[in-house]
Amino acid sequence: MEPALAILVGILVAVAVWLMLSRNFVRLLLGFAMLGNGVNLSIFVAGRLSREAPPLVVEGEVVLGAAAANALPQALVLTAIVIGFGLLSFALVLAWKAHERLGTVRTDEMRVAEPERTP
Amino acid sequence: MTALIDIAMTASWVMLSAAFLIGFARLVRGPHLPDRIVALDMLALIGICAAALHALETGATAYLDLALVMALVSFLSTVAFARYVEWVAFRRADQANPPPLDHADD
Amino acid sequence: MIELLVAALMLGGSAFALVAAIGVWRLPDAMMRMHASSKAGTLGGSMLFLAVAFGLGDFGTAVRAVAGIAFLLLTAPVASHLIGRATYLLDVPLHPAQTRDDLAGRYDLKSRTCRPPDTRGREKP
Amino acid sequence: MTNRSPAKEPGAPALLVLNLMLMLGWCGAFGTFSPWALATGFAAGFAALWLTRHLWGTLEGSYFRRTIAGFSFSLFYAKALVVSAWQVARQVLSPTITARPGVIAVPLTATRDVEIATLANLVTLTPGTMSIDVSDDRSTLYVHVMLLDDPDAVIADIRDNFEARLLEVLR
Amino acid sequence: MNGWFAALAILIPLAASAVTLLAHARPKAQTALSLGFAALLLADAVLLMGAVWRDGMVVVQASAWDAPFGITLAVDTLGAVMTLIAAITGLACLVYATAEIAEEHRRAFFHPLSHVLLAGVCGSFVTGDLFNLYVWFEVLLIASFGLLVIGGTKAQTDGAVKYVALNLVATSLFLFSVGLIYGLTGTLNMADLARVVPRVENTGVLNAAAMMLMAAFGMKAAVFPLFFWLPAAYHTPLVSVSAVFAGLLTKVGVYALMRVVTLIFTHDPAWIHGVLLWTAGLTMVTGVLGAAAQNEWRRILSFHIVSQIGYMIMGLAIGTKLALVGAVFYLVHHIVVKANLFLIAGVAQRLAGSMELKRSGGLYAAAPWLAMLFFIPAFSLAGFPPLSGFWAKFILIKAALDERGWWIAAAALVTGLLTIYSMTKIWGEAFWKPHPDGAITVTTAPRAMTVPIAVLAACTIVIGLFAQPFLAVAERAAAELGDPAAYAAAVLGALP
Amino acid sequence: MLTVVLTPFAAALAAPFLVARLGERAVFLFALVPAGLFLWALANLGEAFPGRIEATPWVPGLSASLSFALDGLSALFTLLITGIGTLVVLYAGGYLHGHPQLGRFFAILFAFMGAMLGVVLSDNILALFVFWELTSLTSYLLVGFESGKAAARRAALQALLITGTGGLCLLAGLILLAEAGGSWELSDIALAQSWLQDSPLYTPALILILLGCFTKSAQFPFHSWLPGAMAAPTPVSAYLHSATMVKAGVYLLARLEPALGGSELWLYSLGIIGAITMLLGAVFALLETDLKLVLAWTTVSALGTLVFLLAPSQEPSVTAAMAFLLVHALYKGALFMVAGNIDHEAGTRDLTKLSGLMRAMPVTFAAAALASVSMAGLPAGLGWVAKEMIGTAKVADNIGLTLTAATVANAMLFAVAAIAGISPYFGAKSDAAAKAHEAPWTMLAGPVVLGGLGLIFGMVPQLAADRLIAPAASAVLGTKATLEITLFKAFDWKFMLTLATFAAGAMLFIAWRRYGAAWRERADPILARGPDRGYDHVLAGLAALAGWQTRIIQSGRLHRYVAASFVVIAVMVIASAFRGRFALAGLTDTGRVIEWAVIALTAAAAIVTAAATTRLLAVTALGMVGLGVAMLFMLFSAPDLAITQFMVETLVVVILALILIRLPGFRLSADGDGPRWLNLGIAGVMGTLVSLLLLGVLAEPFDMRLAEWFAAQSVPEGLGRNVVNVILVDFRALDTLGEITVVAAAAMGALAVMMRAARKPDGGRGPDGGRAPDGGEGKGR
Ligand code: NA
Ligand code: NA
Repeated sequence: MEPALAILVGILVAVAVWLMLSRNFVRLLLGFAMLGNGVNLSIFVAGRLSREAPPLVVEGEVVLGAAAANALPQALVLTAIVIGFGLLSFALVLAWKAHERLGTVRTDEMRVAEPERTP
Repeated sequence: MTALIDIAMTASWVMLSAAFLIGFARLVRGPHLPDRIVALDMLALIGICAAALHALETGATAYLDLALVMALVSFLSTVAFARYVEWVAFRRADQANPPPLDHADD
Repeated sequence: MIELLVAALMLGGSAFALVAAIGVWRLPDAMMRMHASSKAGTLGGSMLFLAVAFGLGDFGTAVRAVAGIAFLLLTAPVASHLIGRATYLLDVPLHPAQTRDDLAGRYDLKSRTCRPPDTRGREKP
Repeated sequence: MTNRSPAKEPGAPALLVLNLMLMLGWCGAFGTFSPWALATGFAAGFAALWLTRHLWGTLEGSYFRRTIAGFSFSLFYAKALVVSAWQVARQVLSPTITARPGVIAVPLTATRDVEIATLANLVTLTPGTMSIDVSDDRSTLYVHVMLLDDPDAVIADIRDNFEARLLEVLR
Repeated sequence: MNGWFAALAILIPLAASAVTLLAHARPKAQTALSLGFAALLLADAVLLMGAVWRDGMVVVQASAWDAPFGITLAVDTLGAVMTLIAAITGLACLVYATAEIAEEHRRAFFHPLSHVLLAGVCGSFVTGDLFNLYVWFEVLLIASFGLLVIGGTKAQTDGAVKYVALNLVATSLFLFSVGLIYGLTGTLNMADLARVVPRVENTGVLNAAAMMLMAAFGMKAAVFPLFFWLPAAYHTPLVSVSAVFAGLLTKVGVYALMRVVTLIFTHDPAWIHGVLLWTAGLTMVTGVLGAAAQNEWRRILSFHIVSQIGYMIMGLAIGTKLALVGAVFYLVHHIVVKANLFLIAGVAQRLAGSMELKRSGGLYAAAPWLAMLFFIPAFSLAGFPPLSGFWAKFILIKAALDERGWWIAAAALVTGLLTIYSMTKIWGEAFWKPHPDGAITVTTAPRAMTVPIAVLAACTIVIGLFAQPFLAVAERAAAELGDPAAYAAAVLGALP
Repeated sequence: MLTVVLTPFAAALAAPFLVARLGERAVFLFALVPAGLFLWALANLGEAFPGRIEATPWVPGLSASLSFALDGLSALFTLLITGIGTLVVLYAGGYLHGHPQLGRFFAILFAFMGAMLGVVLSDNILALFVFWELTSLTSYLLVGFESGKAAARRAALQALLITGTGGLCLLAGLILLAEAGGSWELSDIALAQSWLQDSPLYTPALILILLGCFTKSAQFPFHSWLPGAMAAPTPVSAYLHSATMVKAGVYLLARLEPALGGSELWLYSLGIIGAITMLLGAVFALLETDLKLVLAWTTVSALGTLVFLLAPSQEPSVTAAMAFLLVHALYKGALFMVAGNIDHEAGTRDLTKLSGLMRAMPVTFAAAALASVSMAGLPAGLGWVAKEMIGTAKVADNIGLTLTAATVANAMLFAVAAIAGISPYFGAKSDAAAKAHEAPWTMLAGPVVLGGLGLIFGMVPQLAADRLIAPAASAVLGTKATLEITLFKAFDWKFMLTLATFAAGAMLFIAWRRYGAAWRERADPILARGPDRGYDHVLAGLAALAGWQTRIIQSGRLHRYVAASFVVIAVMVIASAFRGRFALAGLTDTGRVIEWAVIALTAAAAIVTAAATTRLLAVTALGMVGLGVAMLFMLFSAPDLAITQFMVETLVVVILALILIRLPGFRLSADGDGPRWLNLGIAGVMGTLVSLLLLGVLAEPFDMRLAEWFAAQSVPEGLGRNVVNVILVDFRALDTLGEITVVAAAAMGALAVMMRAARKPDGGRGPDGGRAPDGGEGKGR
């Protein structure tokens, strides 16, 4: 199933990129959330898939069964999910405050830091 | 697993798959905000069912924990969305020219 | 015996989940869709939890399965209550088959209150 | 919650603990903690306690009454849930949707928040009904009904079957 | 013992952020703790540098799990130097901040976030694990987000939106590349990667993954044409914040690029170095032209960061030992100088009332001490001898000419000239030109501001006048960069 | 010699403090510094050839050493630098009497002096370059000394940019020279001529070095900065821009003559550029009315002459160059100081307003007259000697054209000498002359001494010839040079030509008095198109280019930034992918219904998120994507991941809902997000690329080393059955530490965003966003 998931990742990324190209900051952030999903899934897939058993050592055993899933990508993705959440939630709060202070969430209307007049 | 369980399992997966797809269709179709929330709420419920079924299939109780967590947590998003719709409703009441209902939150 | 029970619960649960989905798709308005989701869905989920409880059989699993059922039973109604309320507040058009609506006009969006029917009011204790 | 002779008679919680201990003892004796063993253990423990109820005080000890009420309510409720789900399934799977929905105002007897909340939640999971909201003065529960042929019957059903039984368990 | 110095480079700032957070309700204690921990970090960085210099590369297997299984901290000379410079810059900016920030800024978690930033920066410099590098990048990134918005002005919010958005792109790219590389090699340890990468069969995929990782680092390093986030935001935050950013953040990207290009992606040097060379040239020129178009202190300085990143990339791209020496030397010099220029911009604003050159002036007459303090880093940046920037530029140009890289040398020289143009623009407008609103009344600044500036300026002079020891360090760092096998052996031991 | 070079720098450091302490009396103390160095140089004149070298290591890793060499050439320059330096220090004390920035002035002046000494004494190329650049830098500060005046600032910048450009070329040239010559020491390179000129690096090195020298010595077309530099205080003009710094280029040419000279490239570039500069300077001198500018143009002309003289690489011309170098330094220094005196005492430098100053400023006149005699090349001054030798040079190069050019230039300079040195003192008493009075003695010492020296050397030419000029020429030529000077040799054609030149000059002077104004009028439009305007155009062009580029690249529009980033990444990645094997993994199993369903659902939900035209649909669809991903994690044996994913996704959706509530109604649709096809294209390419990369990764056999190690070690070493957990809390605990830090910092950051500074409201403060100067109001709120 890895190839199918690889294509799904591509679709997620394409959608994410499309959203991130928007001039609406909230849409851009939706894109980032989507991109995070795609990228996390890609790491998961890149570490190869297993349907057999989760990486839990069965009671009484010492070594994980041979068919069990690769635990490392799971740990990596777990870290990445949480980190992505931290970034996204900050960015969402920023979007809220940006609207409050700049009166818009459209990035092409945000011209305070780089005003139109000065090159 | 005996053949009986095997067949039941396959049938169950098929039914859950169908449920996912149909529920998602409603999510997309809408047409109003509450319809979508109902759909998402139900999709999470089907997810819970899938997790429970997977626990049964693999024998790993870790998936039961997943189902449990989903049962608890999915509620939160429903609450948030319901609050969101209420707020949309309150705002519509203040608007002179509210947008059409299927675009109520625009 | 247990296996039969588990198979039945599994199939039943999945079937009710499917019914819930079909209901959400087929029923004509948001309020009715919620009936499908909250009733059939909750039953489906609960049956699958029970299936797990019987199928895996150990104590911890059973307790967790029961807890899962409890969560479903607790959260589903609250969710549908909140969505229903939101539906009413938003004034989503209801299906024409509607026979009676005691709630119509009871919500006041400005003061954000919900009044009882005009004929009735609980005397303050 | 009445407790007529607190000095001599153990209250309901103490009996519940005793019952659970008997249940665990039962399971220990059989060496299994399967749901089935637990259920039979609880039933056996309950029976043992009931048979020896003179030891624990009055015959109408609240523990026995409320436990039985709880079980019967659970059974009633489980049946209601199944029935309601079945009803929905029939509606949903029938070639044409024939539902005649409506919203009715149900006057409430229950006054405490927990009672109202529980009732509202239960109503949702039972056949054809779904609570939407409670009026701000908590006098009325608004209920959406999927097959609203006889509003008064629905109101009566809620009041007699649900509210009464529920209050029995909770009070 | 040496291993502890490496670990402490992460743990001290992390502890500092926790402690300063706990002392949030006590302003004085928080400030004192913040400075104390920054000093402690500096002490640790000095010890780490000493240890690396004395005993060679410091390698720690975190929690004693063998490489490549656990996370390895691996500090070579470059890592130690970068850590040291980060600690110096951090301390200088924190001292400066004590005079700059108001209570409301302090309450917005200035101190804890600053230390988180330092933890991220130092973590990036000491780690030897690709995914762990990603984690520290995120740590410094999120801290930079927080620091960027402290103060909450419109400009900050606007700048933050762009900064955040583009850095999120870079971050996702980084993570995706890590996933690809892990999928190709099954390992994350950089030393292990150095050994395994040549065995990869699907070389096209490897190349593409390498390029994507380099693009992610390039974005963090603000190279052409991925630098948009930097000039969009760096002129908006508190001065001490922008100084730390200016000094450290992009350098982490450059450091990471140097690390992976010299250690891991050695399989297709013609292509990778070729791409880097073009990037370097375009980065230099576009950055400096961008600066030429600006009329505000920090906007000018921000574009100059971009252009000077080009020099460092140039050294990496040429890739000879001398070129790497130049890149390392430039890195060190630039952190000190650029952070200082931002700090000076803050003082200039304090005295002249604005960072807009049009609305500034008269500082030469009113505050000769500031003029001198500006002159040193500014003309060091422009590459005038005998300041630090001269040697950096000289080495790189020599390295380019040695390899007959005519056009890149020409680009470097033209960029140098335009840098002079920008620095003299600031000098002419803010210092020489009379102030448009008449005389300047405030002519002094708090010692907490002037001392860090003076110390950093002194560093610039010392690096310039007594370049040999610094050169020796850069030479050793470059020699180590040029010997990936030794790095791998130090980390992995006798592993096949 | 290190001490010699460092002494002025020490004086520079001490100067501000001494002025603050002693006031203007410090000037006399200052004068002792160059005077002492002058004596040192005099004492060391003996060891002029082949020179003495002292080396101190500096940056051995880069072959930079503080090695100094004293030979005839550097001795001549050292004497000029320190001797004129002494007089200029005294002169400046008078000229800048009462100036508030006196201390700073002397600090910079001494820094310049040290740098200039460094240039002429350094044997190491790098050290030479360091000092060379320092002279540019100090010159910049001195030209802009009157920083309140826009003209001064412009002139300073122009000087710095032009000499800076040259400096950078020079650096490159020197690096190539060192490589070709095999050494960083000039004394070694001087011996390397034979192979150096065969090196492929010779031509680029020479061109670059010439660019450096020509810009520094104001050769055409880089001369425009020198007249501008007259914005500097007159002592600076006298010192830097006539006697010393501008000759650094000439010095370096002379210094490198043994190594680089003798080739055709050398001959023609020096000859042609020198000749053009010589003529051009003379012509422009005639067209100016500002006394200092007239002198500046004659300096340009003289520098052209010097370069011109160095072109042939033959003994007569080199000796002539050295003699003229000395003469010019003396008379031009004197004339500048005289000009300063007039400006200072009469209040103007405008030649059209100056006449009849003789009565008021007799000593000044005397000095001016002496200097003018030298300049004009009349027999009583050393100038005569120089002219004589120029004649020799002209013969030597055998080119009639340059002979004519030199003669014409000489005639013009004769006229200019009369204009600048004589005309202000005669004629009717002007308004300026009425106010004027003689300058203080400190300001007279310089011109009188320099003018007097010219006279002495003129009377006893052998004095200068033996002790100064011949050793210098020897150093340049690399062989012992001798020369015999007599005031009068014979009535040969050279003498006649010289006399004719004088006559022409005199006629030109008379013509200037009558038609000068008309010439100026006619010349103005031509002047407006000169290199000085060119400089402005270059700067304007640069600004326009910079602005244009920045508007395109740094447009301030985030969506363009994002699009550009993705495009660049895609292009680079695609280009890289083609450089190697790119096998793709194929589908090996059929999968299960639920897997396909979830995959389809997730993909569909993603597309719906993008296409959604209402906010809630977008957010709920995003929630569905999250759910789908969680389901995939679950289906492929990652329960912990699924739990985390679901919890996080739910939290995201909750936060989104809460945030969206706070934003007013805006269409989440793609309205205004254009160009749509381009965005779609970028998105499609990125998606395809990601899929292909991942498929490529999957085609690679997977290395299970780490996976197996974790599987084996989790229980015995990590003491945990959940391998993922063990990795997170033990094997890779550092990641988890960072992860926790990120979340904590995100929380702090989010709180920081929400805090609004208690400041004045934004607005009205332009691009720094209304951030108030923190000193003003930041504190104590
Ligand atoms: Na960054
Ligand atoms: Na930076």
